[in-house]
Amino acid sequence: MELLLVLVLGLLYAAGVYLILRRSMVKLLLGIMLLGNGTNILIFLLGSITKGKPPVIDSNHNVFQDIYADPIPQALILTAIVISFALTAFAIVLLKRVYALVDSDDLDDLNTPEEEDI
Amino acid sequence: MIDNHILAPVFIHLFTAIIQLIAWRKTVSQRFLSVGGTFIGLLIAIRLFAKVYTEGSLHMNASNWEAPFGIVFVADLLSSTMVLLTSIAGFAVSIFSSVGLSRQRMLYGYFPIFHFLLMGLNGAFLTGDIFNLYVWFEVVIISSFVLMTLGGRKAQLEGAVKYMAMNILASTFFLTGIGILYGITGSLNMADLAIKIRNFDNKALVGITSIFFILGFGIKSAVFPLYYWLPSSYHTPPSAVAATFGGLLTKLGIYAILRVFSLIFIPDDFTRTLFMVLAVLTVITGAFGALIKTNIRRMFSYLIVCHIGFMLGGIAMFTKLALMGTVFYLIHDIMVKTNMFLIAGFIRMVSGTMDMQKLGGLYKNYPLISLMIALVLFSLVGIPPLSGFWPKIYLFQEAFVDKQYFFIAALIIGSLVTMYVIAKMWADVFWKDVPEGVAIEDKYKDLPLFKKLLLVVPILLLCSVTLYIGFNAENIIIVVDRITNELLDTSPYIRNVLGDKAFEQ
Amino acid sequence: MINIILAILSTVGALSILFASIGVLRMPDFYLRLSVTVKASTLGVGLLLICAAIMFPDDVSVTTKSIAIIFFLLLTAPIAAHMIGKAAYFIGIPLWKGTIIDELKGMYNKETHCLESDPKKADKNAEDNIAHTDDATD
Amino acid sequence: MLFTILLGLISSILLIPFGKRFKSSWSILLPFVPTVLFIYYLGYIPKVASGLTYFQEINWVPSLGVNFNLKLDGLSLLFCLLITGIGTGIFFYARTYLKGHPYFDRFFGYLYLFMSAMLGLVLSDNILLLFIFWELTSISSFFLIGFNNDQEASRKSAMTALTITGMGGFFLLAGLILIGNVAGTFKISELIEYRDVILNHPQYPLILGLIFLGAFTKSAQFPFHFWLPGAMKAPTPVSAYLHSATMVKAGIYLLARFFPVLSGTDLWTYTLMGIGGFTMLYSAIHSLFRIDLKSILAFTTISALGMLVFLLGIGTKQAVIAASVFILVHALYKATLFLVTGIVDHETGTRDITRLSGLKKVLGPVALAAGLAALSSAGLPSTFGFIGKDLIYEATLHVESHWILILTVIAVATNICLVAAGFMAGFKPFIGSLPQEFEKLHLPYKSMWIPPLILGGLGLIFGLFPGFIGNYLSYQTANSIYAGDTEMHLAIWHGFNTVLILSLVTLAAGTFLYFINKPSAEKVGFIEKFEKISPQQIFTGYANDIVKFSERFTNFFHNGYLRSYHMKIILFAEGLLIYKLWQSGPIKIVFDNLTPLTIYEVAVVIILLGALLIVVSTPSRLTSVVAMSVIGYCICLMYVFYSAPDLAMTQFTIDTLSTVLFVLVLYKLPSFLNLASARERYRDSIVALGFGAILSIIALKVLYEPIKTETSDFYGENAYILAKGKNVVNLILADFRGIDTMFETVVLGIAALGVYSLLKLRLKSSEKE
Amino acid sequence: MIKFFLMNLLLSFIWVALTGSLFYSNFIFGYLLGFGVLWIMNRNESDQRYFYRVPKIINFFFFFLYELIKANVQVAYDVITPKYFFKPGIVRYPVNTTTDFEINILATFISLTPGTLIIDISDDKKAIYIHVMYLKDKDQFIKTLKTGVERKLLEILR
Amino acid sequence: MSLETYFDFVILPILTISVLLVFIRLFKGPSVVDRVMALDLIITIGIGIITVYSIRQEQEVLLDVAIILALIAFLGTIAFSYYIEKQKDD
Amino acid sequence: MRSIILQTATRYLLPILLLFSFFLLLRGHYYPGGGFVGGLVASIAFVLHSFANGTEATMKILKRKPLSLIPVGLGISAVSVVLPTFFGLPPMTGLWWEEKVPVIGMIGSALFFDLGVYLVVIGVVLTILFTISLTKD
Ligand code: NA
Ligand code: NA
Repeated sequence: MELLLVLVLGLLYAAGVYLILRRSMVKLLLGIMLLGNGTNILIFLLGSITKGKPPVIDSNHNVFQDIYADPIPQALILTAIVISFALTAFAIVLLKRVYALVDSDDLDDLNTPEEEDI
Repeated sequence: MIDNHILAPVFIHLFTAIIQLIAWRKTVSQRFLSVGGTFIGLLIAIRLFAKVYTEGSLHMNASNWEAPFGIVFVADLLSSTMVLLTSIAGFAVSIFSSVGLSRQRMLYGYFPIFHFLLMGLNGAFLTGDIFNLYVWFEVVIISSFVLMTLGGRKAQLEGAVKYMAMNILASTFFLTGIGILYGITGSLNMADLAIKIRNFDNKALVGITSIFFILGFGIKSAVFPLYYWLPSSYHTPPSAVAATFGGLLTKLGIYAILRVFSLIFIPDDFTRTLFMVLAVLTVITGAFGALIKTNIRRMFSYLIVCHIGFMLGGIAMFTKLALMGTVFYLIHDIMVKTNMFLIAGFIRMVSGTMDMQKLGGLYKNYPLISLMIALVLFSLVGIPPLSGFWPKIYLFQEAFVDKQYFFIAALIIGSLVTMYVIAKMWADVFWKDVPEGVAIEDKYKDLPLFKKLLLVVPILLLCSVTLYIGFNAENIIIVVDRITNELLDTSPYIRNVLGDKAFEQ
Repeated sequence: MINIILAILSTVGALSILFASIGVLRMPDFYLRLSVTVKASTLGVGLLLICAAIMFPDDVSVTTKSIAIIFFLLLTAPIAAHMIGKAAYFIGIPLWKGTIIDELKGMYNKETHCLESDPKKADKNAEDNIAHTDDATD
Repeated sequence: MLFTILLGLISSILLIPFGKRFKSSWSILLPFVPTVLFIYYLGYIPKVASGLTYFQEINWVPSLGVNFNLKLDGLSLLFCLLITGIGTGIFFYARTYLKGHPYFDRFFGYLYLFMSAMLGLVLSDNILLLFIFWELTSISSFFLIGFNNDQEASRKSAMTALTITGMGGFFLLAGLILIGNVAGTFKISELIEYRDVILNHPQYPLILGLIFLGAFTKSAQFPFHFWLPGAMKAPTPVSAYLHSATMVKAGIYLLARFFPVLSGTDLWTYTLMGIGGFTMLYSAIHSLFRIDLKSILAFTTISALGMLVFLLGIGTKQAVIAASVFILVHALYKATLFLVTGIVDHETGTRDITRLSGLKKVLGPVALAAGLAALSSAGLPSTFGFIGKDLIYEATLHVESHWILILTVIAVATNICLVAAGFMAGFKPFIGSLPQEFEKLHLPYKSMWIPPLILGGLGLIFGLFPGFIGNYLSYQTANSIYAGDTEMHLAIWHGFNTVLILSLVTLAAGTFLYFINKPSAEKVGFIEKFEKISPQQIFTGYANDIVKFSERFTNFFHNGYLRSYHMKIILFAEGLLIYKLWQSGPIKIVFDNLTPLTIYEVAVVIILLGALLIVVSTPSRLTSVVAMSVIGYCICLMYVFYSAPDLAMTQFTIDTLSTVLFVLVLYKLPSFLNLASARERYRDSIVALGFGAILSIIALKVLYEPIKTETSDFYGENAYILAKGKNVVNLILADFRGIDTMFETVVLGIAALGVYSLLKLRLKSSEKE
Repeated sequence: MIKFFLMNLLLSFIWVALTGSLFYSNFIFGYLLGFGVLWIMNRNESDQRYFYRVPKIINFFFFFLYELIKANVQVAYDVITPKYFFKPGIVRYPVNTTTDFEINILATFISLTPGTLIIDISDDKKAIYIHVMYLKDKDQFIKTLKTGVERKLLEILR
Repeated sequence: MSLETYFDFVILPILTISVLLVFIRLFKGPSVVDRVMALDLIITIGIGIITVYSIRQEQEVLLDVAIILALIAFLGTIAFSYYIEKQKDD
Repeated sequence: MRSIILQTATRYLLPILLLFSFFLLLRGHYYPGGGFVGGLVASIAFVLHSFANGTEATMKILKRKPLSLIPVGLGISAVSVVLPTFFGLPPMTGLWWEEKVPVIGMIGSALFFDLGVYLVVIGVVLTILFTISLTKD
């Protein structure tokens, strides 16, 4: 399964990169989200994956009786997910504002002329 | 040594921001809170610095879990110096903002977010945990996004989109690096990582990991060819915001490089060569850019890039003298760049534009302020004996020893262009009369004296700090010398965090 | 004994999901596909959940959770189907050419999104969504 | 000694608050400072003449070796006297010259600053301290040249001067630091001990080159000379003070200072001789074509500076003697001529020598001063200039090589031109008939004409009593430069010898040249034709090319297109990573360590990849959002399979919310346009897949490494016992790494504030800040 | 009616407490036991709705399950055979429900019943538009629905 | 054949195939509503898969995820339909 | 545009979801859940309500701007983080009540911390979504 995840993360990164190379701001956003997902999978995979053993101690015991999945990558990813949600939300709204201003999601329409006094 | 109050510089801003949020839309109280908060923050930072200076490095195990299991915060001299500088800059910008910023922006949360930004910076400087550093980076990034877009004019949005996209990319690289680092060591504590990476046999993999940090921090500190976000965006937000950005954000990247590459990835030949090549190109890029810009802030933006190259060059050589140059430059740069953008704001205030072609007559109308500004500008150029001069001596010295002739050339070109553009700016903005047909809207003139002071005092404050750095270089060098020792010999840092057990294995 | 019950329940559940899936793939128009999904999936997943409840008889929480999930599915699935079906009709997703009657035709006020109940008030000029020429799937 | 430097600085600073007062009655106090200083340094003459050297040391930045190491020897003393002595004259002169000028106070502020900087420069015994003052002179000169800052020409000249001298300054800094590095000390007096080390060091040529660049730019040597005529835009006192007597000689001072350390090699000799020789001849000839008085003086100044460089290049005892005397000679007559020019300009309103004549009738004492200076410059016997010229010929004739003839010819030719030019500036405006327009002129206030008269008169007095100046001043100056006894004996009469013949020939030929050379606007036009190939044009051309190139370079990299930035960043990343991967050896996989594959996992992966394909290829935005949800959902399922229920929950809820958000915003937007050509998309996908592949390979490499679970083991063991919880992930979030969570919520909060302000805040277009 | 239901619940909790085993089977057994007891005790009360309703709910549950399975089989057959047997259509189904809750429950169950799907409810809540898969005759369909799901459901609800 | 193997080799594969079939519909479209519907169904089937998986791994904790899915998955569908309908206006 | 079915269903779903979110919040220390997911589910409940009844109606239920939840939540978390420093302990150290409380289990500063997170998440999500849907562009 690790090999499949390796493939998945590679393709997530690839798709993310492909999308951030586009002109559309929506695609840019999607690309950023995909890159985030790719990173999460990478952390998840490299922190070593364990099947069917959540890091939750059995209700009848005080310590783990069995092997369990590494909880740290999970906590890290959780934080990363929440942070990227914050960024994504803000970015989406930024997109909305941009669209309201230039009436397009083409990033090239957003460029301000150099001479303009800002 | 343990000190549970290390995070005070963080919490002061957190609580200030929270109280300001509660006082939502009450701009007067927010202003007072902000100036008060940054002032207390400054006192706290001074206390922290003094304590670290006299008693040595401090650390704090958050949640009371011993390192490497909890998040550890470390205040060594580098951290506490950065916190101190941030606090000074923060205090100045806070005062400036209270008059220099439109009320509309204050109504929509400028001050709380400004404090969140300062909080994030202080946190980033103090943390001893690599993932926690990522969190602080994100705090900084998101607050800077918001500050960047605050106002929502088209140019701002353009800047913000680019700023955002590339900074998120930087975070992606950074986080990927952290993931890999965790994958090969199973640790996140930087001191612990230092040991584990040293004992890790597959050096090639360590090298690969370090690339991600180079990319992440490289984007953050606007190094060629990763710098694009900076000149795309720094000219767009209000000057008070740009001042915080210009003074502190790229320097956070430099700090991170210093920290991570002194502690975890000790630069090998490849990394050093890479840094050097990038440093030279960064200086050149910044210099070329600054040469052709007529908008003051666009020009400043490129100067930031240019001078980042100086600092990176010092890191590239990674010797005592070179690092002293970098650290000294870092200290100087934070104060001066912050002030530069405040000055830009002042110029906008008195003339309504930032375009050098439309500006003029400042020296005639405001001679004393102009002379004060001149001092700042000269400090930036590094006119001896002002602050920018001293670090260059170290950089030149080490570059000759290391035979880095390209870097020497870059130093000369960078300094020369800086001098040229600043002189040109002086000639155009201060000397020249207002061009014919340009209507000057001087908002400053009609302000009451108190408000005028609030605009000028921060510039004066930073200016005096800069002068202090320049004329009392000896004191700065003593600090810089100790910081550099910390960077070159990290075993005290590691021992501070992990205790003696760290070296038993 | 209990194993056999479990096997039967799970098989029925799984198969009804499978048929729904085939239906979703094969059905000629959107509404038919939608119709299939709601039932089959809720029935199928419901049965599987019952299996889970039976599997862990001494764990109260599993049963509770299973019941909760079934309840939520029953509650939400028709709503979701209704919402998407309504939207689809509104934007004019065509009905299969074999559709024999469309009483919804013209009942929507396209400006206000209001739905009339009385056929007399219907917009007589509105076209129905029944595809007359080709298979609507393509 | 330090106080002499500080005195000027403090006066300069005091002028900022009290400047207004000095504009009127108190202005008489202004020349007080240089006068006092001059008297102070006069007092040193006997002591220094007896061979004493004074040192002063005050620590400043000891860790860097930058301290106030001051040293007063013959060379320093000569310059100190020039600075303060001529300074006194200039201050008196300027007080009248600029009376009523609105920026009167600023002017003196800059002038004080300059004077201090110059004193500091010549007193420094520390190369970095020297450099500090060196730069200060550049800066104060920038302000002085640009003093009439409402005139564009003035600003432009200030910029040019600063650019050239600043450039030189940075080279100099590099050179000084290098020499300090090589010798291990920044003290100039200690450097001599390391002479052999430095001369034999492989970086010696570099040191020399850098220091020469500094000196040449400051002292206006070819091809950097052109800033100096431009700098004549400054008020005349400035031209007289900075650009003839003192600042431009800083470069000469530098060469003289380092003479004992660096000289004696072929590189030193031939470079200086070549550059100096060429400069002196080139600008001497140039001066003949000018009609603007200041311009003539500027070119003759350059020529004289060239002469000094030339002499230091020759480097023999005689040459050093000649140089040390000629510095003084030149300073006296050139300052005089400038001041006179200033008066002429001030009174007549023109500096065009074709329009000026017969002024001696109205400006008698001025004409006298000018005449004295011109004669000194021409080297008429019994003037100080004669002695200077004598020594120069002496020096060229005593070169121990086959260059004697060429060097002498160059020197003679230069001097001939200089004689003519000196007469043009010193005689021409005063003799002949007085045009009607100038008949009503009368002598200016005496503080203006007395200083040039004194300076001009000194040229005669020193010429008549050369022994006095020789024994008391120039002897020790030469000794300081030469770092040994130069056995100097100045006298009017050395007997009838080659030198005397040459001097007389020079004088005669120069006078002849003066009479046949009729300066005119046509001639100026003629010489201007050559400006296309002049260094200034070439420099400006290069500067323009640099600007153009900068523009292209900057716009190439920073072209405004985000996607292109991303492309560059990604390509850079790929480049680095591929290089590193290529070095790291082959990929190894241990299949036994992998978890087995199951059909549902494969299905999830297939769906995920299919959704990915939709996202990158669909033209519909909503479809891409649907596909994004699928991706998020598949990841959620994977988290379930691999024991991360908390993650799965969060991923799913957040994904749902993101979808809602996206839909909320997107429904209004138009479909994606296909904005890229097939070729671009092809190219981008290769880059993207490459990046993905790199990441995959890295992941494989990391997977090969053994797993370390020290920290997670600790968490597992202590979760319930110490942290009182059973869900370890949540414990990490709320306890072990709770700080992360705390500030992650702050991130969320900031994002919300940002959204709020972004959508609600609408600024008026006028509200910029 | 609510009173009986709460009483019944109380009895089943007491049963669970008495037996001390917290299993669903035990709870359901306690509930049924309580129902029996209450029914026997309250046979003479005027309000017997509660005692009729519980069997009706159970009855409806099985009716519905049967319908569900039956139609699922039908659809399954249709799906896996190459030829389509269905005759779909959108039918306007007039309702005489009184509250939002009733119409909602009704709609949910119609949707859950195989072969039918609510597209929308008219704004005046007098008609439901149903997409029907096997529509032989429109009136026949409406009649089946009226007497089937609608009647059984309203009986429980009212 | 034990129940475990039956789940592993019959039930889970059936569910897997189902989910793949639905995904083909999602891939094909043709309209957005088809895709939204397919997404909804995929999630529902996913609940089934999670259920069976948690039975097999004896990890009832995983059912919590299924609850969340069942509770909020339809919000996405609602959002989509809400705005698909709204989009028609503008 | 409104759907009666959705409106009616929301009337039941809102309390269920809110209850569920509390459940997730309280049990986080022992089982999957916690402040984040809890907050997300709670905010989803309100989002759902706003879909069914319009954002204005939901704002009425909430009485105050969701934005004001952010400082409250942040304040609660931040205080629970800083509190230990007043007992000479490092920030974020878990402080616990001696006795167990029924239903919830051990009560400690971590619970307050989670509560703060919960409130912030609700505030954030609702601020974002409601601001968007209430802004006409
Ligand atoms: Na469904
Ligand atoms: Na049905």
